[in-house]
Amino acid sequence: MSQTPLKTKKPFFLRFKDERILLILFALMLAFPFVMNLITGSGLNDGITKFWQGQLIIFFIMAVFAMSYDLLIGFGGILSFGHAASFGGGAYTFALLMEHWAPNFIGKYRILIGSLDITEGIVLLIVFLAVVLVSILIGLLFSATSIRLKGAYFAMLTLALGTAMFILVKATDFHEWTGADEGLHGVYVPDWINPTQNRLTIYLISLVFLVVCYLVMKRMVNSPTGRVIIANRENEDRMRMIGYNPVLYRTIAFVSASFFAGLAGALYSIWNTSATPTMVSAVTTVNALIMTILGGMGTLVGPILGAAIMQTISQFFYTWFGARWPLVFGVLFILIVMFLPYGIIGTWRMKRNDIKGGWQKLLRLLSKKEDL
Amino acid sequence: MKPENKKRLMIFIWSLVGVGVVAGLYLYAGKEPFIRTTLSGLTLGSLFFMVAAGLTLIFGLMDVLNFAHGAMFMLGAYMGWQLYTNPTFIFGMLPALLAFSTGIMMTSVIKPYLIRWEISSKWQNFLPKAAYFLALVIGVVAFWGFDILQLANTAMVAATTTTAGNPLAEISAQEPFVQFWYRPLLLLLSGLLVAFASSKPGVKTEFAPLDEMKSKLVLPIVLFGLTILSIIIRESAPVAILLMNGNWRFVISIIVAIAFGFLFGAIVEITLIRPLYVRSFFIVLMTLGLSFVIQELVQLLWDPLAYQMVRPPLFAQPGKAANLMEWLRNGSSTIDVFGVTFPTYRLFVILLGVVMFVFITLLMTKTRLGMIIRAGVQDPQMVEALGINVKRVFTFVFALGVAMAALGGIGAGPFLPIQPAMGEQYQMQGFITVVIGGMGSYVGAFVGAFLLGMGRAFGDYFALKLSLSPAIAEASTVIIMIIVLLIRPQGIFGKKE
Amino acid sequence: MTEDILLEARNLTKAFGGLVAVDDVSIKIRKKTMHAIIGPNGAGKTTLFNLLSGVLPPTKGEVYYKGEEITKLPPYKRAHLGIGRTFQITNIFPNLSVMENVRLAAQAKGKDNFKLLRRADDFQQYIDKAEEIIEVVSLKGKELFLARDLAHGEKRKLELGIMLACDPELLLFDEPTAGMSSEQVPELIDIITNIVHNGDRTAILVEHRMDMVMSISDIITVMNQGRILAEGSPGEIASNPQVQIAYLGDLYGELA
Amino acid sequence: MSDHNQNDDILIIDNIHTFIGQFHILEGVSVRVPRGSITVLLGRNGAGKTTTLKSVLGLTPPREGKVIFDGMEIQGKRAFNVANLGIGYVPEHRAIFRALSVMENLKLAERQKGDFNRNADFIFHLFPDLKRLYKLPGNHLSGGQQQMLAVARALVPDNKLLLIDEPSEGLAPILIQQMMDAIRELSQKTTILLVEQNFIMASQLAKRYTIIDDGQSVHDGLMQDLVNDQDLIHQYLGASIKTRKELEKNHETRK
Repeated sequence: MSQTPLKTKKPFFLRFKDERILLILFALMLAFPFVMNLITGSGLNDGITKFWQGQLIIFFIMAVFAMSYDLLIGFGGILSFGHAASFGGGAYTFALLMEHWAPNFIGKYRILIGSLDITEGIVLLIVFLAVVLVSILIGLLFSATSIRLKGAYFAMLTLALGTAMFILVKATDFHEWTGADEGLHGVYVPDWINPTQNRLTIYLISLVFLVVCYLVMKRMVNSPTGRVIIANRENEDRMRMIGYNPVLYRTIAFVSASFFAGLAGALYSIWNTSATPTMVSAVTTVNALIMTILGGMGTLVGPILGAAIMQTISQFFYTWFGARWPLVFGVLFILIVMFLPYGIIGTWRMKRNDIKGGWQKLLRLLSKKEDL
Repeated sequence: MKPENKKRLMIFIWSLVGVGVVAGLYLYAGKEPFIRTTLSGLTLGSLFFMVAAGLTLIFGLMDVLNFAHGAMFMLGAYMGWQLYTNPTFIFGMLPALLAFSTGIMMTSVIKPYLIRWEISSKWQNFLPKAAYFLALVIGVVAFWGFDILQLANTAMVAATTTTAGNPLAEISAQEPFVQFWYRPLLLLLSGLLVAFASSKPGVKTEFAPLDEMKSKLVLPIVLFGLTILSIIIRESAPVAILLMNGNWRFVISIIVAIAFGFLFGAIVEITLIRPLYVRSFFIVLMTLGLSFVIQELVQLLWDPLAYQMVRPPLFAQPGKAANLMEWLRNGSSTIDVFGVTFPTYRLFVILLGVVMFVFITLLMTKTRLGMIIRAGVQDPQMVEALGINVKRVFTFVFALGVAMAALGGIGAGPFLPIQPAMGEQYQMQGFITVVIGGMGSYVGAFVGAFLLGMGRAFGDYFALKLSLSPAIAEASTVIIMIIVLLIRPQGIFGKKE
Repeated sequence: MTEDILLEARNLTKAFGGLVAVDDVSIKIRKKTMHAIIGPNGAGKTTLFNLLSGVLPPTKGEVYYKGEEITKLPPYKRAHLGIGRTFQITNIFPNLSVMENVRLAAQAKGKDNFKLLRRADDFQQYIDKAEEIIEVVSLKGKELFLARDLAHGEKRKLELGIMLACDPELLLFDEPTAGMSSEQVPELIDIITNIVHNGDRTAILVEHRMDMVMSISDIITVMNQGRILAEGSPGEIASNPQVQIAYLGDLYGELA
Repeated sequence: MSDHNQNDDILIIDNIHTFIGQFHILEGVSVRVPRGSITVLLGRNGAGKTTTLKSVLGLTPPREGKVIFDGMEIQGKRAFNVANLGIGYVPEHRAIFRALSVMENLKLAERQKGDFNRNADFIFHLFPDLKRLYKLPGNHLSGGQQQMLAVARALVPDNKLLLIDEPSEGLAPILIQQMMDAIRELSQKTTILLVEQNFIMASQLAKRYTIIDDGQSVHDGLMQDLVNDQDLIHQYLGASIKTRKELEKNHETRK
């Protein structure tokens, strides 16, 4: 999966050509609630339309989380079992601030521009800044451990650090703050983005969030820095000899992955107005891992597809196989690991040249330019 | 000689620190709490070791992080518990399993003849695939209409309703022989087909000498005999076992758990792990998926409930024994250790861990197999070049590791709730143990396990005393790990790369 | 005279456990020379190389570059100073394209390594430089191949290209022709001499092909069992009986 | 190839091609090893000598070509099967098992119980040092002792053929002499295929040679012919190596 450098700079509009499928998908997703509304007749904010918006919101957010994990594992070549710490860290930062700080602040102060009350906006902004800060710190913490440790030891330490985070949020000592085992529920969220009252808003926000994150990550992967991170994955010793400091670039990979994961966590926290210990647990990391593997490591579209598959499977397998659906899913996962190790997108991309070649041959045959 | 001296100095300093910490704890906590906490630390350490031993062995030789180890620990507990409470399920499934293995074990017998078969490469490709497919179909047909869930239910019912009075109260009927007879036959056939496929008929580059046929026939014949036996005793054996003295029943449970773990490990290694050695990262993912599957399968068979296994009579009598002799005579549930009342079963768990350590040490240092394993850790290629089938050694080590996890499971059975997630926590602790001790070192795993057990126990003690949450105790193991890794990134007994 | 010296090692020693691979070696590399290090297998050439390029820390001794001590500098900082090296085992980025392999090296010394949100392809100067170098190492037309799909000889050329893109002043070649067939060697020799002489660069070369060493190097250092056995011009070395014996095997005593 | 009878060859390597990963390492190597003598593979670093030995053993199985040992095709078979046919292997860099004691290293090489006891006298006769070091762990041995152990390990079972890879590498002169004597004595008992860079050692030991260059066997014949063939030596074994006689002459004049 190499990034082939293109010498000629493409005109702006042509750049969208590569992304046309995604553009179409984006448009479809944008239109989805309205179309559903037309077809089913139920209101935008209730019934089946609302339900499916909810499903898609989870998908959008988890896709960003999975992509951020892929940034680490697929592009950076760093196997971390503690990525949920960033996701949960973002969620808890958001929930804690919104629960314990924001209502007080909003109760006491009003910030007006003219007659426009932007207090809630400012509060959200500050909270999100805090989320970003916390997730960057978590990324730094994890990358600091990678300086001394290698391979399986490093993977295990990330697992342990993740667990430490999990234990921390579960600790009863901070019950009044974090809600310990139950987590924080019914977190205060401004009305205009409240998922029960204004689902469409949060739907659109998550959709835009996904698209923006995808574009930014794609750009990052193709940026000078991103290229260095990828090369770092390939051959760290050689990078050192060329004149790059691998530790620095590993840190950048960690911090940026953590940054996106933290944002996704915070958004998830808005979506279900809660932050629970499960979001920090290893299960969440494993979910991201599974999504990435399913779709294909080292591609950004892969994790999105993986998230979509996971979301669909968890919806339909339940109705098909009952409560024991993960059994079927587990078998499926093992089969994919055994027979499609590069994931769906990865395998497809590897074969794509063959497919292309096949098509060209077919066309040649049809146009009778070649006698075969 | 300078590094030697430095090493000795370090060991001396660390022993001093260790003694200091122990003395400090003793003075701080007082005699009785200290002994009590130490004993629970030992119990935990023993459990951690039983999980970590297999993990470290597997990692050392094969570089495989087995994320399904906790699930295998749990399976061991379930199997032992099954046999102990109501073995109907185990004996009901046994003929099928044995018949299938008999078929597979015929591989080495038929292989020398099959590879000499003159067939075109097209058939060489096609025949194994067809055989595998046919084996699958026959396997499905063999189980068609076989109510496994009902069979599994028997133990569940027994666990929830039977009282000590009548162990046979819930023994339930199995499928009558007239309905059952053809199932083992079909499975034998299915196994034979797998053997046919895996011996690669007609492939000339395969190698199998024609001599030594006698020794190759032993295993299939024994297995076949066992199959017949298992069909005959299918209905009577559960009754016999349930009427047995509880202590002996427990011993048999342990043996069954070990045997099951070994067999299961071997099957997993051969079918799932072996094809992935070239892409080792995917083994981690595969074992993750496997742990998923195992847990769900167990929940399917025995519902997502927690069961309490009855303690064997040797540990069940209420009352406190003053010394070991009295305990063995009366079967008391608790015993007096330096003035502290301590459950006897926990003492047994500690003993189990130590016995296991002794066993591994003997295996590794005194036997040829141990030699092969130690050599294989360094250079499997060279071991192969000496004429040793390294693949088979890998299978054996994996199976042994899983068997040890299963032994840990059944050992923990009588004092932990038996539930699908029971392995998860121990797997995590097992990983930490292995990392602390140094991956691949069983001595490290032993030391690390007891260090962690102590850390955990004293963490609990301090959490209680200082009225902190139990989370502090949970975190203590992680903290110990971080400290150890900061000082020695390769673990206590690990070797620098 | 001292300005003439580009790299200097003083009393370098490296021990692995009990084995002393490099034993108290002092060597001076003069500017704009092709300095070859030869010696039988296990003489410590590659270890010396690793000490000079910073891959391994020495047990004892110092390394000076342009008069400044660099003994403790990590390899990536040495690379910034202008020390580049190739590896005995082909050591490239297998899953990246040829272009990307070279482009990354060209980018290393630039100031754009931390631009996260710009397209790498927008930095034309690195692409231009990479193309230029690809031409020099005669890999033109293979820019978009994945590095792992190249033939062995081409991989060695790519390896040279990567090093060259770092714009080094001192080049360390570790057996550049290892594993190449005889027909391919002359081309590679041309490339190497071209790189060194046209760019006014200095080079240290470890090589087994004596004919190649004799024809292209200015100074030859012979190592045996971790020590320097002899140093001098190709002519001197060729007529040095000690060297002959070292190369043929140390059975001197028996012959006498 | 007419100078000896084909049926006398214990090992015939016939045009093998071996890949390691993407690398095409051997591009047609053919070697004949006549029974009961020493054959040496010559060639410069990275020419494919070690890979040839590994391909015989099945550690890097060849993709094309045939390997015939004692009349049986063995290409594609697993290494342990090949070894059990009676091939001993002494790898380069003395790959002894450092975690095992000298005794364990030797015992591990047993193919049948009692192999070691049967051959112990001969082994300790060749390498008396090992008897003294019997209980020491492998990582406490010096380089030369490790090399002796590596050779000794191949002598534990009764092998029909020994593959020995660079026994003189990194050894002090006195040890090289000792190793040479040992190998010469060994050749009385079994056939040996040797890889050796030390030309003098090779020329004194071997009866036949095969030169491998760039993954191809380019030349073979009797050692005594090669010693007198300046051009060939020059072409394949690196530059201005002079023959032993000239060296001796040089030495005389310096005296």
